[in-house]
Amino acid sequence: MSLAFLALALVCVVTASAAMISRNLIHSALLLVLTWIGLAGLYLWAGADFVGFSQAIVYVGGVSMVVLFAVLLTRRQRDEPLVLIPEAGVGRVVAGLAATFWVAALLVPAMVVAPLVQRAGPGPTLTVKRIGELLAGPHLVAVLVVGVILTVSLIGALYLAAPVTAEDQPEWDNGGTGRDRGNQEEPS
Amino acid sequence: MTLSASLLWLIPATPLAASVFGLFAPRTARTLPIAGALLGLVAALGLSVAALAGALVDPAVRATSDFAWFTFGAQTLRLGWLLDPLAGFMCVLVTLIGLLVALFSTAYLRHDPRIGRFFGFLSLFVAAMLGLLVTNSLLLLFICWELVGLASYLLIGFWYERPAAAAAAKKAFITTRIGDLGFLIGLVWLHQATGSALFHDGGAGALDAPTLARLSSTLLPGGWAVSTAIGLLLFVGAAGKSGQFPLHVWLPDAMEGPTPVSALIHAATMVAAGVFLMARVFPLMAADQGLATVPFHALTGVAVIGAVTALLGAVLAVAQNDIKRVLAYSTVSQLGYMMLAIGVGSWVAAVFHLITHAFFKALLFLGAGSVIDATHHEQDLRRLGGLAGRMRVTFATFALGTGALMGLPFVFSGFWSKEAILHAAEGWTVSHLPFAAGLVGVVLTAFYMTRLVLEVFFGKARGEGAAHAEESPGLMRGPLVVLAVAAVGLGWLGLPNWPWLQTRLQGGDWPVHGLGEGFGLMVVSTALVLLGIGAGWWWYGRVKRTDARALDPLARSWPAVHAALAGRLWLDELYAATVGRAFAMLARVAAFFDRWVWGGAVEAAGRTAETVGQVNRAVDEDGLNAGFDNTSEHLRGSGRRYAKAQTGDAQSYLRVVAIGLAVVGVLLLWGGVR
Amino acid sequence: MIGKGLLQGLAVTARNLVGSYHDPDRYTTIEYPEVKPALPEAYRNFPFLVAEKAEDPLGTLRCVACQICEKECPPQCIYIVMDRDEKGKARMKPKVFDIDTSVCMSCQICVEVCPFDAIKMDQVFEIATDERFNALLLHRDQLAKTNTYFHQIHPTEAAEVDARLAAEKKAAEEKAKAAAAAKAASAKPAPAAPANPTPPPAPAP
Amino acid sequence: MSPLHLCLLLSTVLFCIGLAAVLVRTSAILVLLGVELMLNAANLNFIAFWRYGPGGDDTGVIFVLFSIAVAAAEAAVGLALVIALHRHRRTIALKAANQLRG
Amino acid sequence: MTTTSVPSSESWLEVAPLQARDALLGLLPESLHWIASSVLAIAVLVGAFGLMFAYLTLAERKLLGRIQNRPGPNRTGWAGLLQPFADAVKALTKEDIVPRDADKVLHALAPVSLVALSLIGLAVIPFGRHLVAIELDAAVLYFFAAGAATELSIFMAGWASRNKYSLLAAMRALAQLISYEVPLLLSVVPVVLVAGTLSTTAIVAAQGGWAAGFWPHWHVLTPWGFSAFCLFMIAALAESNRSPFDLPEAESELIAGHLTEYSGFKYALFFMAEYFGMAALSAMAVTLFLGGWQAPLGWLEVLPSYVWFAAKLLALLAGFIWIRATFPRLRIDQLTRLAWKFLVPMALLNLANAAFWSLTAGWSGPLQAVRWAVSLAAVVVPFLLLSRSLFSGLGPRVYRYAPS
Repeated sequence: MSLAFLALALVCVVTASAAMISRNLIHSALLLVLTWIGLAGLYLWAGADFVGFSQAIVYVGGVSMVVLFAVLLTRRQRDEPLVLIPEAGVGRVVAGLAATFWVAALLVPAMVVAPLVQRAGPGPTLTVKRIGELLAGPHLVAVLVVGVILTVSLIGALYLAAPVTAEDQPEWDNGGTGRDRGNQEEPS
Repeated sequence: MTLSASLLWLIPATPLAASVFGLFAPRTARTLPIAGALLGLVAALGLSVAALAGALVDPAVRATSDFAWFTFGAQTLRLGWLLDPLAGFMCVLVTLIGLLVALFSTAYLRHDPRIGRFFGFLSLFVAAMLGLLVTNSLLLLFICWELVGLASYLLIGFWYERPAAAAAAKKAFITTRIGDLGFLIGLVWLHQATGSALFHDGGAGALDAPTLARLSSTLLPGGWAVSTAIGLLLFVGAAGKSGQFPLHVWLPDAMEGPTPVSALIHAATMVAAGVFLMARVFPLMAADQGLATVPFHALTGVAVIGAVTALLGAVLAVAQNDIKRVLAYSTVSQLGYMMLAIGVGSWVAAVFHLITHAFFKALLFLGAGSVIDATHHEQDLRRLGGLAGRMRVTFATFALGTGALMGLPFVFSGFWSKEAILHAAEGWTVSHLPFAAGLVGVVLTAFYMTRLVLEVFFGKARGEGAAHAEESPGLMRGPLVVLAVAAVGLGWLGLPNWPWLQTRLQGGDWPVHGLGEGFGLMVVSTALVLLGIGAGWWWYGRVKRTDARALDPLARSWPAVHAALAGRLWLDELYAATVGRAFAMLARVAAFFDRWVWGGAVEAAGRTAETVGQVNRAVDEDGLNAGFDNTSEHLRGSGRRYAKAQTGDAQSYLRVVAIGLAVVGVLLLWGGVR
Repeated sequence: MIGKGLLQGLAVTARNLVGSYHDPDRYTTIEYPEVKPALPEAYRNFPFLVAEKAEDPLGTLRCVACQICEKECPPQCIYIVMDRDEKGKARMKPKVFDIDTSVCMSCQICVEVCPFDAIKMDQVFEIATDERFNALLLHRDQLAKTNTYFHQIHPTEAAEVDARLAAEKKAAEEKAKAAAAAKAASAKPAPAAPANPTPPPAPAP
Repeated sequence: MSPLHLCLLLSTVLFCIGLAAVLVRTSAILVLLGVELMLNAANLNFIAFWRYGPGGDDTGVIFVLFSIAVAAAEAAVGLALVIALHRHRRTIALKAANQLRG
Repeated sequence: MTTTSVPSSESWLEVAPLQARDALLGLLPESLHWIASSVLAIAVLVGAFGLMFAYLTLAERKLLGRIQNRPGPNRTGWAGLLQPFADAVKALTKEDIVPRDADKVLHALAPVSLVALSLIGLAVIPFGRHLVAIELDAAVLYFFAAGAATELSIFMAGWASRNKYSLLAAMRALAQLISYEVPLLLSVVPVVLVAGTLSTTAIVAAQGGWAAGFWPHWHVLTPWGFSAFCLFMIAALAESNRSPFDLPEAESELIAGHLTEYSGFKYALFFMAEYFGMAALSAMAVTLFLGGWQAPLGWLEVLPSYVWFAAKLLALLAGFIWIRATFPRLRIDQLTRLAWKFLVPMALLNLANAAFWSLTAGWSGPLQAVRWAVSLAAVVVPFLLLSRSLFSGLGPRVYRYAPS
């Protein structure tokens, strides 16, 4: 197997496990970004350039920002610091790990046993034009549906996250209307 | 300009559209409905003339234009319009007389607040009548037939505030309805037998030769030909509408309606519808003529009924004291004549007489109307008299009408048309009864008409209405004059030596023979007319009654007979006694059944259901529930226990999912569950 | 139109950029160390002592150490010691004339009060030194500068001063001549009250 | 161990790491990150099969594109929920969100 | 440099760089060629753009000076030519202070990652007819993927300084960057739509040739192209934190924004990254809109292609500086409102416009004028409507004085 694949795989696994273990949320988020970059590299290595770059744009550009903003917005913790294995939850940790073990126990042997039709030699080439034709052709409906999903979910997310009630709103911004908050008592 | 068959529907459509103004206009509207009606009639007249011109181009051909009304399943019901000389002449007749009557009634009903509605009904009637005339389908004819019946009910009962008028309208409607029942059965039977609702459909129509041959050849159990049975049933409908013997009682009472209505509907057009129907379906009626084996021929029935009606009508007309009732009974008798003519096989003579009769009977009725209007609604002969001097034009036109009705020789149209009927009756091989009845009828007609003229126009004005009467306004006199001209002139269209009308109607050749050939019959009938006039003068002309309450001269000579005739041979009472009581009894039986038999059953069912309900509740309450309650209690307990498993902690759920996935996976892969 | 303001702005800066290459009154930067700035005549910095002759500035100082300026100086930053010969007679010249430039606020009062136009304001602004205290204390020899230099830096004022001095000298000479004449005339009469000595010796320019 | 197997092994490992995180960690955001990781592992599978599979069919790549897009939307909504949860409960521990129970 | 074959037909100047490369590669064994060529490419790129960065800072200060009627740096070397190196020395020698409880790893990683990400974007830009580092099929997407990651570094910088203000400033900078990434990408889509491909070399090739002998096929010279170019430049300005949008590191705002806790070489790295970002975006603008290395006129082809690319790039950078000299800074809400309410709608409309343009490519003769007119209207009309509705309130400030 090529050196690049092993390197990238190593990067992904290490950063992923570090991300999941680390106590500092920001660190785990940034480590996960590294995992995503590793994955993008893997896609490039596999020859799917377009997917690699879109993974870079969407995850590294977009999702990471959302995660980091979420982490920052939820900083004012009232209760216990982020401990990896809280004493109250030991049972949960063990049960969780057991479940994961069982799933792994299912996947790995299944993979080994499964008769996989392999194709030697260089991987298929995939040009952007080909992807364009596929997206605009058989998968056009899917593209439209994904468009709708994105719009709806983002508007929903906005509605959920944005502080709607008056007291949540920061002082200087009264809904961006520029109205002076002085006369708050007049019926809106 | 000729009107093609496909545009025939315009003729009934225009007055129908005009009727909308009258029917849906606000109650007090005047000018709009009147103008609408008149315009509708003028348009219909124009179209009818065009249609007639079209038909006369080639009288033999029957131009039809059919359309599919609606389809149910595989079959489509096709109706259509038919244009032939018969329809053409009848359309012109109806629209012309309708127009004249409409003009007359604008003056006659000028004080009536609901004149707008009157003209609405009038247009509706004319539309229905025209629809009936130009249709090529018996079903469409039946539809228009019903509409005409409705219009006549509305018009008879126009002054509905008078109970007599309302009763008369109901009576007219019910009796014609009885006739229509026969018509309906005949219609359905014909449709079932021939499979087509059309008269002439290129050979497949009900009246086309092949189907008629088939009909007349199929025999009923009693040996009757199917066509005979259907013919007679249709004749029952025609009898109802045209006031033939058993069903004529409604016509005299229909005089309760305004006089123009009587003129148009109960003289010229509607009552003629029955005769027109017979003329239209004549091939069907005559289909069984040739078959000797058939015990009874439809046409013989028609002829017998026609003769009886002609005689009865004439006899009853003699003893009536109301001017319009005399004319009503005269119409009944004349219709009898027409049916008699059809019965003896000459539908052309019947139609000829129908046309001439329509004109002079309309003239007589309008004349009577003019008299009634002038004498402030005085209709009783006993209180009229001496109007000749005051109402010159009315008297002159009325005299001409009377001449035409009686059949004064050579000059008047009535003479020629009645002559044609008598000629046909004379030649009838089956029996001479109709011919004899016809002759007696001629005498009686002459008698009661002279009585009428003498009583109304001569002698001394016996009522104060008659005393102050003046000639009626120009709008009433105009139509009278036109009708008078027609009453005189129309006869010349059907002379034996120049049968213009007959050849057109027959669509083929009509035997032309000189005046000499039927001259004998003419001399006899003229003699009879003179005899009648003489008798009339004898009783009523010689000694003029001066006092309204004086006894009728005829009553003085034959009191019993006169009393019987005045009482209209108590036919109404007879009907009431027989049919009336029978129905009453039938109604009582139905009421009994309804209340006790069905009512009882429903009552019983209701009560049993109630008891069953109570029993059920009892069993359910203490029987089953106890059982259910504790089991459900048991269930709720276990339910609560399981609820605890739902901890609300997302991750515990995920764990279960993961383990479940693993277990299922393992089973699928290695459990051998292939 | 939204863009109009932006474009106008860009046009202004562009005009400025192009203009700076050829329009003298746009590109007014003086690259200082190489090009000395043309100081305005009235500019003043710290005072200096006017000397008549360039070859012996200290000898020909106009200052007579009358210490008026030392007394009048608001921050008292002038220190004068009269030059006395061995017998203690005033030589009408300062032996020590120190100005502490770290204190001097260049108010020009000393110039106004000096009756002998001996002290004028200098235009030297490059006086940065590498030593905080002594270097800022200017001594007599650093302060002495010739009248020609004075003419360079304050031409109008210098010319005016010279004109006045010349006029005074001429008046003094005429008076002296008149006095001499009078004295000659009165030589004959008994010697009158002695004329008090006219003040400063007016050295020839 | 053919290259395809290696790829699948890698994606399985990543998947299990993600699953473990989801099951073990208490912080909602970390659980979401775990889910994100699991999704990415799946994507890797698709690309692996596209690269080494019988080939000729690119739907795997298209599927990955759509899955990336939808995962982004899912992340956004998930985190919005977390923020909303935080606004009301002042914590983002999963323990705090257990009102929906029997 | 991709190992394309060396066509002999062109002028020797054109192929000089390739020949030089082959000569150098010749020295090494065949096996090492691929790594050698990429290393060479990297060296050339970093060298060229490093030098350009240096002299860009100088040019900026000189131009700003000139515009403000002052000479600009002229002490170091003749007319200030050595100034950049002086700055470099200063940056190196300055003490690098790191806050005590800063997140050391992230604090160091931020500037490095920012510079790296800004630079890798340059790999796909065709500097000359054969001078493109990597020939990628989805080159434009690669460029913007690299661009999208820069926000991460800014966050790291802001967060790692453990300083409330720098974190807040980082958030505002991110808001700005994210708001402007959308119009940036949207304004590129029309070019991709018309050119029909994502690979930069193909896009430049698509802009070759001249209509009627003098009018080059550059995208900027089409109505939708010009509108997209303006949108792209505005977004590029914001994306690289320049002039009217330099909120993050403006002195008058939150101190030095997310760079407050940085000093010495890390601070210089941030500036280097900013200039690289600016250069990369301008290079992409040249590639997409100004016809890359295409010469403006037929007979100007005599000059080698990379000269034209350099000329256009420098022109754009001069434009950047010029804008910096002119426009006042935008407030954070004005900035985001401009992005979301003006640039994004215009970009979307422009997309439709480009679609119309590509659909009507076949028109010729009089129809050509119609096509131009419609496309022009599709740009101007929305611009006027949108600007009137959005910025109607603005105008010269009206001062109200107290009644005397």
